[in-house]
Amino acid sequence: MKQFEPASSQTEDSVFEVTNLNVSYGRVHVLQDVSFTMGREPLGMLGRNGMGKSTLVKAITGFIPAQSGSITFGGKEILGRSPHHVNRSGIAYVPQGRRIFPSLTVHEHLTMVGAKKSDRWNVASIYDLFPRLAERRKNGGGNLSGGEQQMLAIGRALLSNPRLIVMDEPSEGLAPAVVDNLAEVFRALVGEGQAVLLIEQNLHFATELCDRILIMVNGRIAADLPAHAIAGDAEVQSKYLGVV
Amino acid sequence: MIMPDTGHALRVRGVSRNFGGLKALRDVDLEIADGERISVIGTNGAGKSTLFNLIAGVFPATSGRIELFGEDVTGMSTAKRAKRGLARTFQTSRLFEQLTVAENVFIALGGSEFRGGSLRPAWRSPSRWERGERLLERVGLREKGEAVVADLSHGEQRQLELAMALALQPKLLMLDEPAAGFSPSERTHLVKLLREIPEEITLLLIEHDMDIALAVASRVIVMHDGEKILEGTPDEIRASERVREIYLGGSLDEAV
Amino acid sequence: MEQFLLVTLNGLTLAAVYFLVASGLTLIFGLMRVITLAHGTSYLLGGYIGYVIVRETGNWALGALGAALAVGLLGLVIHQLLIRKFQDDDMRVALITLGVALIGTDLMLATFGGTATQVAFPAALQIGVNVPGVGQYPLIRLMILGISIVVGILLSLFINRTRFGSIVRAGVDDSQMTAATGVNVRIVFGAIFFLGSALAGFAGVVGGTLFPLLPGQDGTYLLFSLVVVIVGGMGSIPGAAIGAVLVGLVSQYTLVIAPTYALVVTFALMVVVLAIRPQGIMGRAV
Amino acid sequence: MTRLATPTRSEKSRGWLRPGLIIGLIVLALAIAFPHLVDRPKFWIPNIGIKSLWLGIVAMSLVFLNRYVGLLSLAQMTIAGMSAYGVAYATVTLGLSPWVSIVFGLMIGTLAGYLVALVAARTKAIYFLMLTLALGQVFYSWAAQAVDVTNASRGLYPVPRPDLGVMNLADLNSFYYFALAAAVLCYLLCRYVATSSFGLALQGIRDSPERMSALGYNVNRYRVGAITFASFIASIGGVIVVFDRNQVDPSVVNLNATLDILIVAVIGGIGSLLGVFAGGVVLSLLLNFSQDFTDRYMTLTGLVFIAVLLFAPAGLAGIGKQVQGVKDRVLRKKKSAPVLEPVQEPPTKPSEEELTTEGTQR
Amino acid sequence: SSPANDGGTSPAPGGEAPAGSNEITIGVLATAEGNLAFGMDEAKAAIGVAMAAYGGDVDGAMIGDTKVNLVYEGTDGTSATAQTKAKKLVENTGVDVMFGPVSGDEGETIVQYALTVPDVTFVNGSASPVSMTLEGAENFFRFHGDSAMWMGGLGDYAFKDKGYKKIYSIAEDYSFPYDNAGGFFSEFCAAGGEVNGNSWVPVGTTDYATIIAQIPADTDAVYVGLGGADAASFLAQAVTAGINKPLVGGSIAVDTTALSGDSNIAAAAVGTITGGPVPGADFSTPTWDTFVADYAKQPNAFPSPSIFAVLYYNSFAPLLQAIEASKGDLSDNQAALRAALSATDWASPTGQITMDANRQAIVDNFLTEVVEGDGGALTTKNINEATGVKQGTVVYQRFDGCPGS
Ligand SMILES: Nc1ncnc2c1ncn2[C@@H]1O[C@H](COP(=O)(O)OP(=O)(O)OP(=O)(O)O)[C@@H](O)[C@H]1O
Ligand SMILES: Nc1ncnc2c1ncn2[C@@H]1O[C@H](COP(=O)(O)OP(=O)(O)OP(=O)(O)O)[C@@H](O)[C@H]1O
Ligand SMILES: [Mg+2]
Ligand SMILES: [Mg+2]
Repeated sequence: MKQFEPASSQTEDSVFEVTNLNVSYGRVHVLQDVSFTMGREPLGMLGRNGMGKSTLVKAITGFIPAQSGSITFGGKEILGRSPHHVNRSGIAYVPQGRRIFPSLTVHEHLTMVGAKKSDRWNVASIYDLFPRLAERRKNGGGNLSGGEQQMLAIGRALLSNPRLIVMDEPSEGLAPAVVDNLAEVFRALVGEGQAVLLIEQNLHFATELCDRILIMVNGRIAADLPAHAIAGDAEVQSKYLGVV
Repeated sequence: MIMPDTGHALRVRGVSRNFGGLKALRDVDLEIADGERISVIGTNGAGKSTLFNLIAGVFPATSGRIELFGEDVTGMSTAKRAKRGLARTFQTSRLFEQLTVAENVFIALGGSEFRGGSLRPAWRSPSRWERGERLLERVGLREKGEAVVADLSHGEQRQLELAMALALQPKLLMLDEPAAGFSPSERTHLVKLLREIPEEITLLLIEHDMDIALAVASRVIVMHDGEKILEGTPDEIRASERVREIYLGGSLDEAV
Repeated sequence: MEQFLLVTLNGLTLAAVYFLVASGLTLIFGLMRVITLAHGTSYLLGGYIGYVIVRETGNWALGALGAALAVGLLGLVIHQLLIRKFQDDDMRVALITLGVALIGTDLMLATFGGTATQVAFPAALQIGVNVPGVGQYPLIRLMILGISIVVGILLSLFINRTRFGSIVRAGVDDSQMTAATGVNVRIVFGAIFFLGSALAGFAGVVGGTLFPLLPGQDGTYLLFSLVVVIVGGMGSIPGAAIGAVLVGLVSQYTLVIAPTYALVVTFALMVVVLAIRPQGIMGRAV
Repeated sequence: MTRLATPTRSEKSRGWLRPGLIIGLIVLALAIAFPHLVDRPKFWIPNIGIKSLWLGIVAMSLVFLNRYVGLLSLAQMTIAGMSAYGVAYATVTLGLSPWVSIVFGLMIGTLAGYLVALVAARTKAIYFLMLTLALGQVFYSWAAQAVDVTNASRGLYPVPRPDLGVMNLADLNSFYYFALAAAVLCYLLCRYVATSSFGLALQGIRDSPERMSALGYNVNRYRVGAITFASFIASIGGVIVVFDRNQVDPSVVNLNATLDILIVAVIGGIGSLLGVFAGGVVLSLLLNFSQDFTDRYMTLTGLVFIAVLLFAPAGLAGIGKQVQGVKDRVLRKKKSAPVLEPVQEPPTKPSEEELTTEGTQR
Repeated sequence: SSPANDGGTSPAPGGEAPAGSNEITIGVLATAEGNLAFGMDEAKAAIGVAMAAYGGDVDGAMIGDTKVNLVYEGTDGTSATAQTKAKKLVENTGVDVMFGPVSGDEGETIVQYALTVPDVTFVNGSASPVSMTLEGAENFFRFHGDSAMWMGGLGDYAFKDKGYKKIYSIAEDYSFPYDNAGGFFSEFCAAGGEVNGNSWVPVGTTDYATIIAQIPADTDAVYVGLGGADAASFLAQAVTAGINKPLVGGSIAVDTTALSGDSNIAAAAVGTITGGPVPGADFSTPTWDTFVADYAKQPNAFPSPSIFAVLYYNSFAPLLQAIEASKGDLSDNQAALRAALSATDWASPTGQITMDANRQAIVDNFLTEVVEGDGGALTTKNINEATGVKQGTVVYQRFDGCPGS
């Protein structure tokens, strides 16, 4: 394993590291030698549609196999482990497209994760975070509005009380005020030492929450920039993100 | 008795919808003239998608009446409404996952074309495939024509979702958060595409991205808790304290 | 009137057997959405195992327990070896269990022969008791009714009062995402298969005490339990109970009114229920 | 949900010219020569040849529904049986002429399929499977009891193979070619329908009925149309059944017969319209010859069945592709270059097994 | 050792065999799957006994100068399989003579098939529908009574000796019980008896509680036209339901297979009278005793021969005798063999067997009663015999009240 130099306040056990990750779908080589390292920090990732962001996330969470490379968390290899192992090693996942269980009610979604009352996140605190969910607690997951589903997906992930939460476009479908609120909540969490890997299309949300942002272009990490360098810089935005 | 009114693409009168105990929509009225551009915004769970579903006929209204192009369609099936010129996208993509992108669009193009179903071999309709290709080009998916939909990225699926609705060449186009999942550059592209939509087509748009919702609309409808609480021009909406309070929030002001 | 009550009671006690068989299927098929066509085979095998144990030891309870365990374990093995990998491919799984059923049926025929056997039960229980309004009624049938009710209550507590039910349903909807919440889906599904098969094996001993065990009963019980689960609504224990009672009563009443068409009417019941309410009586519309 | 094999990429624009065509033609040539190749035609033609053909035709109707409509029907043999009963009733009870009887049988089967479709079109996946299973049982129980119409367990007989004018089916060879022609016709019909816009629309409905209605398609009407069409195909099989057996009785539509069709479809490859005939040949060979090796015909059938499901999920028809896939994988390992075959399973949900075996080991 | 098994070199189909051929292949059909799966074992036991008389075994024997080969095919008791297997034996294996099948459904199909292959001789196994020998198949022979004949004498006995005036009928709903009940009730009604209700239940009914509850209080006895497992369930439930009417058994209702089951059915079964081709356990004649003893030596034999073993034996032995008498001459469409079969006049273990013009046997029939033997085990006692029972001309259908009323 590559030697890692701990950043100031970080301990070895929360270091998340991706090294030379390669993933192909059939003949399509989607992720090409992706490498990055993060600690207890919020890390953002931006990129146009179809660049490979979700592919990276799915490889991390054990949803799809990789051809080569390594992903370690706290020094342990997690690449090739099944999703429940990855979860138990402290990584929770908010998938793109929400992937709510249609046959479960809101409440069942939250209770099935099995968080204890004493945990940082428990069913009650999720209801506090998203009061809308509390109102809809008996509703079937498939019958929620898009935004409600997104809240539920986030709540479900938080209930694992992860050390690292991986979120794939969590702001999709959320009303601006909710996104706003979410940013606040996560900023607070980050303050408590929560690690966040955030894939986003919402530039503002990403730059509000994250200090450091990776940009993915065609399956490679094209840039690793401080957030403020992107937020205000139209040139950077147009170069990497095609924003005109 | 209401006389047929050809000037209105859509009229919704006193429509309500309950799900069990939940009043998802409460007595909503809506009048949209031909060629109007309307954005519908509102909190999560406000009933926007429900309104779309009622207009499209996915499920019946608990009460109220819906008129399309002057015709009462309240009890009409989805398919019949589609044939009268209504097209919509779904907030959660509904695509033909096991078929290719091109085939998806091919099928979509057929919807407005034939009634009973054609037994002509599909490959003998070259013009329809070509039209499909042009459509894919418009939404930025030209390269992906032969890809199976299940293999697309989320954003790509959202692009296809849009293409499917455009394929119908509708008179009334209803888009449910078309930009969701789009990257910033695709969003710019979307705005352009929406602006290019021919004038005679009526547009009804749900969107949480204010850059889009306010940019293309001539009129904005704000919903909250199943009710229409406000209606106005984009500028009026921007200025509204109420909208800011319940929907837009504070810290992301720059987004507006 | 007395006759009507008697037939009704017969229907209810028959329903008790159907319910026991179907309760295992409610888990495997209703909850886990694995169409197991080997459920009738589990029933019959359980009956035969119980028959052998009771013959050797003379202990009915031991036979029932042994059969449940043995069939449950066999179910677990089959799940781990043949089914687990294809969990998401429900048709393939259904067909694999069909293959298992073909083989199981044939091997049971080779082992136990084609003649009917029945599980013995203590002579002390072979008595009638006086049921008000009906008269003398076989005690054993009433006991089986009691057993079914207890099993039903325990099972529905298990499914509804623990996280287990939610986890299984989530696993069926999206097994990867369920795993991503930290659940080992493989173990959960294996457990369901064990429990469902064990219930079928247990039901085999109970059913084999009332009715004969012989080739062909596997198919019959598979069909009846499928009907019960479908009519009642998949995955719902109360639904299975309602389904069992309906099927039991309908089949007994038609035996009185038009015995020739008893089977036709029973299956027609399912067609009618599905035509009116495609998700079954207690099923959730998905 | 209710689909077995991973399907079908695009089928448009390729028309009739596919690599399979050549293999198809060779098989067809063999099938035509078959009566002259076997040493005991009076056994081989009916017991293997004709039986495989009607098993295949009925199974083809099942495969069609499964692959293009996403429905697994267990009523296909029942529909075929209804058609067979129709022919027998017209011949034996009504004393109608052969042509009229055949048309009558086809109408009964197709009409029954249409009625089933009206009830079943709204139900989905598993419910459809169960509904068709129940309908099959209803018909079986009824046929076994309705003395006045079906002559109960004794069945209707004799139904001799008729002289159709153009063809005298009493002659075994003619009957075989009649069945072969029917099989080819059924295949062409299924393919034609599948590649038409109608067929594409069916696949659309299979994937997303909501979207199809939103596009203006009348989903129910399409489903009913497809089920009725498949019933027509099955009915053709039923006509051959009744002439093959010269009688019809409830055993034609019992549970075993229903399962036989499923077995044929699976062994042949449930995604393949032609593979069914291979499945038919395998099953009829097993039925006729397994006893020469073992007393346990069912066990043998079950083992073959499971083996196919485990190791060749696309059936005999898919083995060619599978071999190709294995070759590619071996090549890939050698070169370690990223030349990969498309993943076989839907890539959105790889099983845990694949994940652990294909994931990188370090 | 069976040359017929290797398809390639086996003899050509029967009719084409050269005159004076001294090799005959017999194809045997018996059930090897399904409820009657033990049929094959019983068939082989019966054939084994018959062949042993010529120094042969189940695979073959020399009978005079004729080499007799046997080939077996198992069925599942349905007509479809019987048809397939018969065709295989005739057309692929090339047998000269077909022997079998077991069940009535199969039998009716096999007769139809026999009509299409006139050059093969068919000897029935144990299938007993009345219609089979009324179809005019010149090449089809049956050496035992049909299921109506099996009740010969019982109707009179029930009415006169037992004094039953009213009988309630519970029978399975298919062709065998139609004939069987038809045979019984036509005699019973002719004697002056009355049928006070029929319950035709679907085959495979397991829960008889409700059927039993239907039995009217004023009935004198209950006719039980159930076979095998259904009979076993009925009897077991008759016990738990406390049925208190005497039973009249259809021919297969209280067969050894039902009585040898483990369930405790004594209370219901004892006293049941029944008719059929198999004598009671106390029956003893030299030929019968020899047969039973020989049967017991066969592999897989039951404690005593079932009805299937008796019928297969009674049918197979005349076939061997006819082969012997005709010296294996198959020429001229097996004319000599068939003449010899028609001329059968044999003192079988169950009495004299002769043939009528329809190639249907004229036989003795036995009336028996179920009694409790030593140690409480159930057994049957011979109560009467009807000699020279001939076939009637009625093919029975499902009926209400008395047949034909
Ligand atoms: N089929 C249904 N059954 C029960 N409740 C439903 C159903 N469909 C929608 N709802 C509820 O109705 C309310 C309105 O939902 P709708 O989808 O219209 O919201 P929306 O305005 O589109 O929200 P979003 O912006 O989050 O998409 C929600 O609270 C939702 O949970
Ligand atoms: N299962 C698959 N099989 C084949 N190709 C796939 C598959 N899934 C994704 N792809 C392709 O891989 C590329 C990367 O997809 P990915 O989902 O990682 O993109 P993304 O960056 O998350 O895009 P988006 O912003 O649209 O979600 C896309 O071009 C997509 O078409
Ligand atoms: Mg993505
Ligand atoms: Mg919405």
